[in-house]
Amino acid sequence: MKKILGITTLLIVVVAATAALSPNFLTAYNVQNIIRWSALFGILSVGVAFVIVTGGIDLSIGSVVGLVGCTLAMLLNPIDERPPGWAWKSVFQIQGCIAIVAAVIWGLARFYGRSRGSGRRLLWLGLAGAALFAAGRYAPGFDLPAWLHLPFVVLWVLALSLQIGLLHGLLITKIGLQPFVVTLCGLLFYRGLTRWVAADQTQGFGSGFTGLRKLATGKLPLTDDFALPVPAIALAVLAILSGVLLNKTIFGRYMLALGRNETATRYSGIDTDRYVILAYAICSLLAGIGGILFALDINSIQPSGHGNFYELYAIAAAVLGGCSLRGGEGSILGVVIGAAVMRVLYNAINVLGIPTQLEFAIIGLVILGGVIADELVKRLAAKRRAARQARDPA
Amino acid sequence: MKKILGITTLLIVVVAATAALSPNFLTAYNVQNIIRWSALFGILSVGVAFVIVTGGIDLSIGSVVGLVGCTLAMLLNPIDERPPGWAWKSVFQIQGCIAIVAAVIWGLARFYGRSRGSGRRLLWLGLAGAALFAAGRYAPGFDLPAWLHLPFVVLWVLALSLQIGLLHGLLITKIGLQPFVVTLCGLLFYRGLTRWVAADQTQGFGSGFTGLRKLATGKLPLTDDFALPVPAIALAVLAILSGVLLNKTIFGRYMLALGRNETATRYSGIDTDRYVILAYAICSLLAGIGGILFALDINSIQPSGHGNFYELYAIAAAVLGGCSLRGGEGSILGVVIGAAVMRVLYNAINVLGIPTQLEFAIIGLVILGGVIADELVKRLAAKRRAARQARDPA
Amino acid sequence: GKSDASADGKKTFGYVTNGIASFWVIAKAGALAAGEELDVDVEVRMPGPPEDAEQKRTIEELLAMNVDGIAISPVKPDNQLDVINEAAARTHLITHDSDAPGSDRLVYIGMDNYLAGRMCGELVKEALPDGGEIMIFVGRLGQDNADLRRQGLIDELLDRSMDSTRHDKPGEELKGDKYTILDTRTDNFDSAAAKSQAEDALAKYPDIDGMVGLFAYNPPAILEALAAAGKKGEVQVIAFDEDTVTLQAIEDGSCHGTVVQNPYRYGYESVKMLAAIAEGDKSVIPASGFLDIPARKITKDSVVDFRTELESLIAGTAEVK
Amino acid sequence: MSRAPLLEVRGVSKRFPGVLALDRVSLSLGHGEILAVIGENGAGKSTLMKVLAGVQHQDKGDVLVDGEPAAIDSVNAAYDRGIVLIHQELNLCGNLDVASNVYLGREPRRHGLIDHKTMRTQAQACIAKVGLDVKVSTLVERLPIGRQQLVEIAKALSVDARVLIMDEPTSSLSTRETETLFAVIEDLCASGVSIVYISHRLAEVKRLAHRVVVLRDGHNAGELARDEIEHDAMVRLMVGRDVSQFYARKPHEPGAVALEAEDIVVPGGAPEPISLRVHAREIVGIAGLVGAGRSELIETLFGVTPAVRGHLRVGGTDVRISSPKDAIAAGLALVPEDRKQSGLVLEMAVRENVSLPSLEREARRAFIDKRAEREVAGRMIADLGIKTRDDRQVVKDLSGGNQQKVVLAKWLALAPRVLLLDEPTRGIDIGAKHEIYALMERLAADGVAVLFISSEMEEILGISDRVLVMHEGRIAGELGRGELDEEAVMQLATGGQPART
Ligand SMILES: Nc1ncnc2c1ncn2[C@@H]1O[C@H](COP(=O)(O)OP(=O)(O)OP(=O)(O)O)[C@@H](O)[C@H]1O
Ligand SMILES: Nc1ncnc2c1ncn2[C@@H]1O[C@H](COP(=O)(O)OP(=O)(O)OP(=O)(O)O)[C@@H](O)[C@H]1O
Ligand SMILES: [Mg+2]
Ligand SMILES: [Mg+2]
Repeated sequence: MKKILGITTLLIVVVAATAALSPNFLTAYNVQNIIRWSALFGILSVGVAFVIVTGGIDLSIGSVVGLVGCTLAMLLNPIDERPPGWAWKSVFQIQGCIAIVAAVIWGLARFYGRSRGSGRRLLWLGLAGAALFAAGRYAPGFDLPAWLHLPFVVLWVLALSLQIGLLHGLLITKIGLQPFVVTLCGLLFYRGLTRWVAADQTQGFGSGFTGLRKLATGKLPLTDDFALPVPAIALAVLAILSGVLLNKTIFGRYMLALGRNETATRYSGIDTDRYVILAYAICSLLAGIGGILFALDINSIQPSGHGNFYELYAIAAAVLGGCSLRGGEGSILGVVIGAAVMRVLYNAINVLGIPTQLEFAIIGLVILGGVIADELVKRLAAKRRAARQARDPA
Repeated sequence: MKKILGITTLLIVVVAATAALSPNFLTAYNVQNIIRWSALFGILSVGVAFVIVTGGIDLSIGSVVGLVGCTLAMLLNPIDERPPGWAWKSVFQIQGCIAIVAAVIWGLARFYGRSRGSGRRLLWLGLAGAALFAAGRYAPGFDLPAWLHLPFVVLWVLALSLQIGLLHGLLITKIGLQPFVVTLCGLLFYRGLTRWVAADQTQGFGSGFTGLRKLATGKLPLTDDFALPVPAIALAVLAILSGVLLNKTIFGRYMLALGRNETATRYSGIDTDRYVILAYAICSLLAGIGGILFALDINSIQPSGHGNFYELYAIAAAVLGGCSLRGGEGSILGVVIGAAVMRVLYNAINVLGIPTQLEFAIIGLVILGGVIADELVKRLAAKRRAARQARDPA
Repeated sequence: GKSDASADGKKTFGYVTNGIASFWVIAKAGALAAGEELDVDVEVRMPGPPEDAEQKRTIEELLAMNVDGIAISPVKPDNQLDVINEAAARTHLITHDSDAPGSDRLVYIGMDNYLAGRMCGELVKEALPDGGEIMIFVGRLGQDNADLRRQGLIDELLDRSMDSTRHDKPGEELKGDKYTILDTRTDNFDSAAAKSQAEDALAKYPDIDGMVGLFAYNPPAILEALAAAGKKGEVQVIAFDEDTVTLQAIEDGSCHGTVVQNPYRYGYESVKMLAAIAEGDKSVIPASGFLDIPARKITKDSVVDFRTELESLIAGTAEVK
Repeated sequence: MSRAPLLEVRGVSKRFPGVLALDRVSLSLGHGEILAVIGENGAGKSTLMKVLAGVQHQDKGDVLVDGEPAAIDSVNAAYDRGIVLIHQELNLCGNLDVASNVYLGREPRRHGLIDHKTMRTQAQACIAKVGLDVKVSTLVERLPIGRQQLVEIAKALSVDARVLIMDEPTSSLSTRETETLFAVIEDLCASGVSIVYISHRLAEVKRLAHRVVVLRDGHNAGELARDEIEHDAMVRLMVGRDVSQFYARKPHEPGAVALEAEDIVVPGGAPEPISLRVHAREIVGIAGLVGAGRSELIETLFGVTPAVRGHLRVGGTDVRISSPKDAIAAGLALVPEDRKQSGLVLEMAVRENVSLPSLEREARRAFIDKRAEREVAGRMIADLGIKTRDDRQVVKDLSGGNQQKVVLAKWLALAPRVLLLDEPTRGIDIGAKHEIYALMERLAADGVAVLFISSEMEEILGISDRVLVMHEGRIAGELGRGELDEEAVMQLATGGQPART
């Protein structure tokens, strides 16, 4: 709990100060908005927290948000006419490619003695990929019944983001590349992909899919004048699951351990690669979920811009929340609060009528101040402890 | 030299392929442009290479490029009327603030026993800062003679970027913050600062300062149909200096050493903090030089956009060029070639008429391919070495 | 001697936008359509941020390809004169969508952003006949289309004289005798930021009267925010460009009106003009050096026709693609 | 003597969160004297030396050089006074070559630039002195840990020091390297250099030291003049009770074959296949010179660097071991050579380190059973007498010996069938050593097969039922209990044929 003390204080201070300065800050309407945005960005931050705990980093989050949002909108609400079953077919082809790529990476890894996956499994993966691709390429197109189409699409984009994460994990563990590099390439690649599949046309859900969009824009009325935005619930659930995973299960423990010392963890008979991959998978999956919600909320997805820089906000929030980029440290609750702090700041700047130009400057300063304070407090605490022990050695 | 073999091959392959596919690629005009852009980005990459060698990272480069470019243009060619001597005065005030901030950081560091700088020096720094600020605030404004104004301004923006680097170094070594965090805050802060000082108005040199702008746009005719862009010369000089610094002097040696094992280096009686700070100073200074050249070349500096993402290009180039983000490895020549590869790719994509949407996707793929190949080659070499050792153990 | 731009010996023209947006996808359709019609190749380039730097690179690359002409929509003409003039010296160069006064461009095809801004102001006046407080939302300031539209809007609302060189700093409140411009909010082309900016504005000024979105994606973002706040219809929305959401909103009355340009014709006319000039026929160039493709005000009564017109173009896009 | 002692420590105290590492410690060092500082793990030896070398700063007390109070507040300050420390843990930059490491911080320069040529030649001389036979252009990370230790020593020798402090320099060296080192030490002090020598190998101390200072729990526990230096005397001062010099073990009947390696080829090792078998209830030692390939062999058995070829059988059944996970599943356990790197997660608590391998076993459906975890950790701490505040203490803050006990605790919690140990008593005090021997003993008695690497002759001779001697990656020979003696081992280790058999 001590870990999140600092960030919580920061949050309270900012909120109190803004509330004191502006009557419009603590209105139900404004608070609901802040909560919604915090939830949306919080989901991304929780995801990246896992990667950071393992001592890695993920710069591709923003691009994944863009890719997922765009493909979701395109598959559900294509702008121009498409042949029947094009959705199916393209999905199959993409899936095929991914499977083949994964198989290749694995093969390389095995060849260079980095991996232990049995050769047969690998072959199957490759073949399955090829088959899938062929099916997508040459099978006659037929359309899904509408009621199936929606869940299928949603599940698929989630699967896609999951696979992206797995791919990152594979490249990092099996080929031994540096997370920063792999995900930097991801940042560029997925952005390009998005622009290409969407042909640079802004995507959206028009005025339809109101039901689905409630996931992002809906509210649960709590009192007669305050309603809880649905994304907040999504975040709550995800955060609790993540918290349990990180602190109560062996998976989390292994991630924390290998984040500190990968060798020692492997020597303890733990297949560290597996847990690194898991971390990246979780991160991208949450980026995917976030991406869906962002898309549904904004309803206007520009292939070239949607999600730009989000990874940096996510990482900043995670760091504010007490994750150490050196790995092995992190608290989900802290990360969530960190995300909230950032959104409150954005909102406060506007509600207080501070020139938008200063937005970035202020955010930057506050983050810096936060981490500095945190560091100094830590030091002070250490000093105190030493002093106390000096007085009564026991 | 083995380190840069891979990247050089990559460069040659890309050039050859493009030349084969398009007659317009190897025209003097196009080659000159590629060289100019490579030089501009190369300067940034060389800078970040130093930071990477020490095991750090600098995400603020793009924002520094923006800040430097904007202030340069504003001081030389203010859009709206300013009172006499405003340039002086504002410069003084900013300098004052910086000095004071530095003094404070130092003070904190000393208080928490992280630094050994003498207390008096610190006091002087603070007082000097205060004096400078006061001077700027209250001194009567007077204008410099034109012939002095230009060099003064140029030197000052360079000094500014240098100080930014020093500040990063201080925060990282004396307060013990993580480079990623510090420079991420920098990325946000300097961007906001730029937008604020320029009030979001795009800055430029209009049609004046042709002499100065020759620094970026000028060419030295070599043959009667090929001329070498001036920035290339700048890069050459900087790269050679950097190469010597990194490989032939103790400064570089210590950076390499501490990049791999900071403790061991400190135990060897080396004041590692100093060299870390030096690395960040060099990085930001080169970012500043690059920023000036970019501004002069493009002659249109959008406060909110100018330089966005440049840090990522710079880092990517450095990594392509054989720098390991784990620290302790790097070759300046490789980095320069890495930057060239990226620019050639951009150019090739367009000259070949490949849809621009794919630009990012292709860049991403090539970088990834490059590092994968590099990694696998390394492994193969290691395998060979082991085998040889086995044959004749001695 | 501009011969081998494309292998098949066809003439090739570069069409350079000032960014990446759906708006430009329509223009692209127009350009490609003209290309089909006149049997010439068209290289459409949409530079990403930072647009001014990217435009310079793009032009260089097109010149390297020996294109027979370039049409560009300069981001910040005053600062890009040398690039533009260099291009004009090496090939036929025209501007579209936003002009480069004082450059060597042969002709400007498009409308006047400042006038468009004033049109937008007129729409505001229609929507709020007895005045009120409004807020401006735009992707980014510092590029001509944004600055001029904003200035036009402000000048119209404050009943100032025609002067596109004026500049009111963002961030300070502008009071006229009827209308007050509370602030201008930017979002760096991030639709999420655009939406939250709108929400924050509603939070800060609960009784704001009008919200104006100057870039295509701003009005939809504003409408989203209003819908969520349950203020649809209460607050007047005045839009720019022809996003489908915007048009829908105009039809069902939650948006008063929008100022539309004609990107399709920008593309079409640009290529047509370039083709003619490249064939040596300078007669197509109007004496004024300005081929006006005026902006139009679209309101509830004109929206349906416009929509149908647009859809035919979009269809065009599809078949060209 | 009338001259003031070269170096004098007066009432130095140093506190770390949780422990009083040094409590008013005093000692003095004469010119050309070899002073041995001994004490149990955690006695404060390294801390004291770090203070002298300016790496850490005392809270109280003074250090005097030539009778003058000296404020040694940085490594350079120490260098200036001619005080050089060879750290207990390796401190080298793997990405630099041997020469650069030797001269790190003191590079010879010619007009501003590093003079590589002189540096190389001088470095070559330095490493020759300590008997390291590598090119100075070799990257240090390519050297096995033993060699790296030699580089570390060469580095210290390259400074012309007045006081040379060696903190367990031989902990990863074997007899031959140790002898070379002793030769160096002796002619150093002949030329007037003073040596402070720290070791847990009391035989070495007896052989070298002119005087012995004993620390216990951070304070002076006594001092022995040259003629009083006797094993028992030292032990009594260190531990406070008697511990017999040679570990008396009772041989017991080997059981069935527990571990059998057939024609395995070690990657990067010698091309010839290696075969060996270890029986239940048997303790087999592996002897050899540094770089003989012992660690590599044992790591191959444990699946860290999977064998290129060959079969492994555990308890008679074939097993495919291609990762530590497999090895552990098959009932193997490894106490690695480098505990900082491979043994422990230094920043984690004792409890979490101990439970790491057994977590999965104890877990209920992937959920950690914290109670069981605490219980196991508590038991192990008690069993092995680990000196720690509590089971939530961070392992990093434990002394070397206690860290090693934590590593052992990890594995004992798993009750393995075959226990592999690589230099299990490296840097461990006599008391702890005997506890560990007793432990190996106990395990063997319980039917565990024990295979251990050691570079310490007494250990090899003392507790092995059987000894395998390695030379240049091959098993040069095997010695049964009967034929075990020092020169037989050395014969094989250096490539000669055993005298008898
Ligand atoms: N950096 C540190 N932080 C906290 N405690 C420490 C630190 N370094 C050492 N200690 C504690 O100080 C005491 C003395 O440690 P030291 O390393 O000096 O013992 P030692 O005599 O060298 O033991 P060994 O023979 O195992 O090396 C130990 O209890 C150890 O836990
Ligand atoms: N002179 C040398 N230079 C470089 N590498 C060497 C040299 N001698 C041996 N090696 C490498 O070291 C390996 C053996 O190192 P290893 O640490 O396993 O030996 P060891 O017997 O365990 O020594 P230690 O007692 O240090 O553990 C050899 O297989 C070889 O690859
Ligand atoms: Mg010690
Ligand atoms: Mg070994």
